[in-house]
Amino acid sequence: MSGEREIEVGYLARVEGEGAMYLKLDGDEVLDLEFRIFEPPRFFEAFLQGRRFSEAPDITARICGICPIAYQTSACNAMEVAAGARLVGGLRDLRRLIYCGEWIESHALHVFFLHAPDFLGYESAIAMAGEHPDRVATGLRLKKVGNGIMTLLGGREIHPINVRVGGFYRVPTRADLLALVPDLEWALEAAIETVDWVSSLPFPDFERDYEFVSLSHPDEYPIHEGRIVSNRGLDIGVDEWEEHFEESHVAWSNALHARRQPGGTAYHVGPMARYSLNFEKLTPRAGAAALAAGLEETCRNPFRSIVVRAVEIAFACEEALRLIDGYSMPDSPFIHAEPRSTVGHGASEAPRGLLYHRYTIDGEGLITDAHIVPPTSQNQLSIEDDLRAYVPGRAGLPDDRLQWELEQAIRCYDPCISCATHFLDLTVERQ
Amino acid sequence: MSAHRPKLAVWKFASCDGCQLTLLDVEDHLLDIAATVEIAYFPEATRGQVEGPYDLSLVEGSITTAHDAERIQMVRESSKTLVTIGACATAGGIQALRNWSNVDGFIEVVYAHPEYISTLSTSTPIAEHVPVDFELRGCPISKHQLLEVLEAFLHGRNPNVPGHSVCVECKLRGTACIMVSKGIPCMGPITQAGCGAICPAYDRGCYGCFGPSQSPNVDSLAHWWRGLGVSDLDLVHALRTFNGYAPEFRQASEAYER
Amino acid sequence: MSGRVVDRADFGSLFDALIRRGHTVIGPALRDGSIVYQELHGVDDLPIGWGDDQSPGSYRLVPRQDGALFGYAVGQHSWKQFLYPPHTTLFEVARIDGALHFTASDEVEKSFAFLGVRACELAAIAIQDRVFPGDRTYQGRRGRLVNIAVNCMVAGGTCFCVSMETGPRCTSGYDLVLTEVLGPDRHEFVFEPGSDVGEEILSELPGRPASDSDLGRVDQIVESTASSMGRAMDTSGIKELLYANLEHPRWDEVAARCLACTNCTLVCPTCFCSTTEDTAGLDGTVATRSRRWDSCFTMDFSTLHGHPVRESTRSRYRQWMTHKLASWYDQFGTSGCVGCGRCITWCPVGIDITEEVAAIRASGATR
Amino acid sequence: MTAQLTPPGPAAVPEAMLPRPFRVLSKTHETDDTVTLELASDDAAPLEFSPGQFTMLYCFGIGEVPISISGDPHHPATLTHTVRAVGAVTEAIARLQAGDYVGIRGPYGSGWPVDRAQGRDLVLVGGGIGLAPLRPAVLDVLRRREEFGSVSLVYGARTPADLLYADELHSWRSRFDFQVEVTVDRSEGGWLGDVGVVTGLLPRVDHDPAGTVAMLCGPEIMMKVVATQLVNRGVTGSDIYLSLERNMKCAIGLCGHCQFGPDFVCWAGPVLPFERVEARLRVPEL
Ligand SMILES: Cc1cc2nc3c(=O)[nH]c(=O)nc-3n(C[C@H](O)[C@H](O)[C@H](O)COP(=O)(O)OP(=O)(O)OC[C@H]3O[C@@H](n4cnc5c(N)ncnc54)[C@H](O)[C@@H]3O)c2cc1C
Ligand code: SF4
Ligand code: SF4
Ligand code: SF4
Repeated sequence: MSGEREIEVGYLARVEGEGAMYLKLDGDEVLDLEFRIFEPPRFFEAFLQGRRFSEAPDITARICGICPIAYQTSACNAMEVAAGARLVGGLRDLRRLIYCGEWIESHALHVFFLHAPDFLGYESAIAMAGEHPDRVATGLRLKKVGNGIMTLLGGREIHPINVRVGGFYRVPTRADLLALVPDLEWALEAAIETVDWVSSLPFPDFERDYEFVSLSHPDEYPIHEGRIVSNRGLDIGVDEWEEHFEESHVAWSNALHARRQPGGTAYHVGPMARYSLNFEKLTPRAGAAALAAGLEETCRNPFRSIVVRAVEIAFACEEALRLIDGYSMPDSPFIHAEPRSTVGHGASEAPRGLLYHRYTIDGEGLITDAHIVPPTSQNQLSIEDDLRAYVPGRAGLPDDRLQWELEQAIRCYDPCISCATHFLDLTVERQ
Repeated sequence: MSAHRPKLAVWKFASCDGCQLTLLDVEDHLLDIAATVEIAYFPEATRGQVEGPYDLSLVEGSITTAHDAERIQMVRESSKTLVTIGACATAGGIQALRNWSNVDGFIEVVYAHPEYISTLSTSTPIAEHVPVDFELRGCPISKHQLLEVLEAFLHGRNPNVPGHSVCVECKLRGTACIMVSKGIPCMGPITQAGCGAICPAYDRGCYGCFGPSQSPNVDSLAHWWRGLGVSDLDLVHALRTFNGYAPEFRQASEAYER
Repeated sequence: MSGRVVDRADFGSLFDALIRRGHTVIGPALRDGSIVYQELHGVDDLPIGWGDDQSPGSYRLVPRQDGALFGYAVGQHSWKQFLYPPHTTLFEVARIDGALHFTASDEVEKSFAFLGVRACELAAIAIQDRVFPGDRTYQGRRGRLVNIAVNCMVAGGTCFCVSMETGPRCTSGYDLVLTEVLGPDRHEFVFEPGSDVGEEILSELPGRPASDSDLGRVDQIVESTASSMGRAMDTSGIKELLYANLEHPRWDEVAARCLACTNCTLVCPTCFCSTTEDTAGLDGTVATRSRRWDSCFTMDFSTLHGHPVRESTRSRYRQWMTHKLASWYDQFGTSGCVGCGRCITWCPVGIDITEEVAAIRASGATR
Repeated sequence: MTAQLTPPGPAAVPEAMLPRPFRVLSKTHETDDTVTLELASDDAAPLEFSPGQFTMLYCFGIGEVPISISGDPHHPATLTHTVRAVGAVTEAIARLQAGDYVGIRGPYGSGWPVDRAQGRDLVLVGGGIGLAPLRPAVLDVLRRREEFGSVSLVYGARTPADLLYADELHSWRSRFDFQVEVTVDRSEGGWLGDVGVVTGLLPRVDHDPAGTVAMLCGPEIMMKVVATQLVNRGVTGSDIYLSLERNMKCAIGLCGHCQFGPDFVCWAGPVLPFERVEARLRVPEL
């Protein structure tokens, strides 16, 4: 097929919000490409100004109902660092454990409900349930196990109420946590089986040489804290983020685009980056499942991120079991952490990648300045580059097929909840 | 149940997606729901779309742009029953904090090129734009209440979604009042029930995510809070979160700000 | 058989005797900074060595030096949650080929032993016996109940049982009553039976027969408690007083403070109002009707033709107080208030029923 | 020392909240929003009742509401209800078809003191749906008409189309021993009768005030005005009866919702003498 055509995806819905895609082709050549995010702006950074530092976890949680723990954790980290406090022992375990819950829930949602239907040719998991009832049932149950952890530790699964700067309002007893074990044991086996299943899906032959960026921790697979590293030699503290990254605002999008500095290049955050940078820190069964499923220690095919997510579900289950096993109830549900006249930086690994917060706090403990960089902003350039590279070999596809494949390429990033590309209102214009 | 399955649509305006995720979080009933209603439009879950009109529309999010103010009219026209879900849709949400500020100033804080952003100066609940058949509160909504509303809709009965205070739920679950027994400031007495009184059970004062209860006496509670050592600034903050623009909270916070 | 004195060291044998009889023992325990009623498995589950400090809108635990088992007044919980549970299924109904098949709820018939019931609480149970003669759940549980009462050794800061003539001495409605006696070198319990079952249980406890001096000590303890009531209410002609003052300005004054949060009614051991809820699942084949605690302080409570009869907080507070202290007499031949003080302590803004009555009495019409 | 209280054992208490299944035999549309249903239980056991009593009518999965019995007390094998659709449950009732099932508990409450009017004059005043609970009293009285003095019915509705039991009203009106006065708030469709409130018709009623028993059912405000007017005409407060309405969940004095001062409307009422409630009716929001 040759000649110019425009592919316009009018409502790419949510990518940490609502988005759209516009593509102009001339034969194999991409003339123009915009991945637009037009989610109405909600101005969190602005109205955080003047609020008390202790309110940041609850307020920022409302940025995203899909990964509130990520927001709460990054905000708590920033405030605790600013106050010179550090969670240790049982409190640290609980912070990591509730995050495992979010990973399990969010990844199960993505793997079974948002991504797998693409590979199998269904419009939704509900449609898929007809011929694959067991898969959908497994997905639902895995999601529920993740939600169960969040509900026990957080009070509820969406916008948990029990997370605060310095720890928690109330901590569970050992017996409370032990009640989670049977479900987690089931979930671990189910996740390993899922790794095997998703690795058999048909993947396009597509790899790119990304700069992967994620947290890294000397002893553990990164979830809730660590240094920021990349496969191009970056190794910085979270407080150095602004020296190495930059956000720019483009006309077509309500989300800011983040780039590496210097150079202004794209980079990639999320499960594939975490996995490739931290493979050796995976828990034993998760790591073995990855290898058995034919993943190498580095994965550069974004479509295979579904396998990486399955591996991370297995990891999160194994890690949760380990944390519960070693848990002893802390004496106090929180530690004292009251930042004054200081700046705090915090980061954590949201299910879909690095989430960075920075706050300036005044002498009264009020926030005077806030800066939040969600994973999808950071992946935007990478997504656009993927699309540019993906189209040429497939320009011959009929419009509807091409559209679906491009949606799928975007969904690989799990941009918040991939509903993004479920909301396509495609118009193709041939010239 | 009749052979005709009612058509369900789920719409999103300015929001965090948490309330529509709640529909996917009813894991034990999701497939039953899908069997009982036709999920005709729900981009978060399916790329398929069925034309309206829809028997039941769930609307998440608040109105913050001129485009959305038009879009909600279209949603209303294509919906027989329209139920708003969550604090954004029922009270303007956290983003309604802009309603007390200068939005241009807000844009400059977040965006380098304010001229690229088009937005209204307010975030308003859906009911300020179109008639709404039922408002389901919460930030986020409770999945039990969502299921209850769906069930009630299917059978044509009134949903059991009472407008009384969170205190009732504290008592039903046997939590000893933390404001009385620990002196922790709690918004439960002026907040609508629905969550199951989670916060007090976790040693935390309710922070009002279900919005004002049926006849909230904010002044009396504020007076007691001051006695517990809460400053007027913190009182204003407490009232101005996810439901800050709900009339009863708004009027009180504006009075205390003076 | 009359009284018997059991040493602190042998107190556990009471649990043994109750559990042996197949009872679930319910009693006071420490939970989350307050004393609540829940299932107990042994003496160590009691709030040993704890007391409380209560005032309008405030409750704080305070440690005692004497290791007393019952050294506190009543807390937020009352026994009604066990006899008249917050949620009850009334019936299930299946729709089969259009026809309806109703099945009465099959709530497990619990066999409770209440340990630590105070005089005001015995009075409250006696009142609910009159309210619920026709209630299956209540009567099913009530019929199997064993009541082990306690004569209070301290009065709480909001107690006024003396005014309501319900305490502090337990006079009826118990199977066994105990008085905790603490001295420099003694920690004993004087038990007195109130029924055949009580006698039977008592005969299984180790100890010695109570002497006149033991019983005298009991009198002293009860008298000292009676003389240290935290509150008082003048109840003379109270029904007429309130009926004559339905339009008293004090109702507006209290409405300015009242949160209409329902706490006073839900903690009250005699309040009994409930509402119903219906469900029929998603598929609508089996429906359930259930009942849950409700309160005259909610708007929905009085809804008629889509509008509450009692829209103002003033009218709701008035309904509650006049029901408790006036119309209850007409309905059940007794006061609806036993003077336990819960509504005062657990009102989040400390509204005090005794103070409200006094205010109306001070300036109200007399008839 | 006192003996332990001995409450009745569990077996002694019946399940008072358990309805009996009743089948809809027929449905008549009275007005746009009001239907009359005839019902019978499958075991054909009659539901004996006194005029003025009500049942709790349960609609599958939707809820249960108090509804007065509007049928003939001398034919208890058929249970008759006239229901105006105003909300979830009553709308569901109005949608029922012959053959559908509902649940019934009752009958409950005090009835009209029909026998008290023996040998005396009887004035019945109904407004809107309020005629439904008066109908059993009318049917009872007409069946033994000779036991009473003058008998009259004053009935008001919003419009002519809102009049219940139109045919029956017509036949009642044609009797010489029964004075029937009907009025509407708004005249429509060639209505030639009276227009205005029921109180306007009272002076027309032929009765001896001192020897009259009156039975009133309708909106509370209407009953209050009519009762006061009757008292002014010389009827004693203890001879005027009102059927009161309050929210009800149980109808057996357990749920607390229907309290009106000291009375539980569900068992002391719904029919109460004016004398007893007069002062209370003057207190707003009681
Ligand atoms: C003793 C008595 C006899 C009655 N007899 C009749 C009759 O013969 N015919 C008739 O059409 N209506 C009668 N009513 C009124 C009827 O009970 C209400 O219209 C009905 O309860 C409304 O319920 P709903 O679910 O349709 O309305 P909604 O407005 O959806 O009501 C919700 C709930 O509120 C309560 N409620 C609301 N309005 C009333 C009310 N007026 N009375 C009691 N509870 C209420 C009920 O619990 C109801 O389920 C009678 C009421 C009483 C108290
Ligand atoms: S803890 Fe809060 S919500 Fe619960 S009873 Fe007390 S004041 Fe009410
Ligand atoms: S207790 Fe209050 S703040 Fe907490 S979840 Fe419930 S409504 Fe929200
Ligand atoms: S009214 Fe108050 S003092 Fe009286 S019994 Fe009830 S809670 Fe206790």
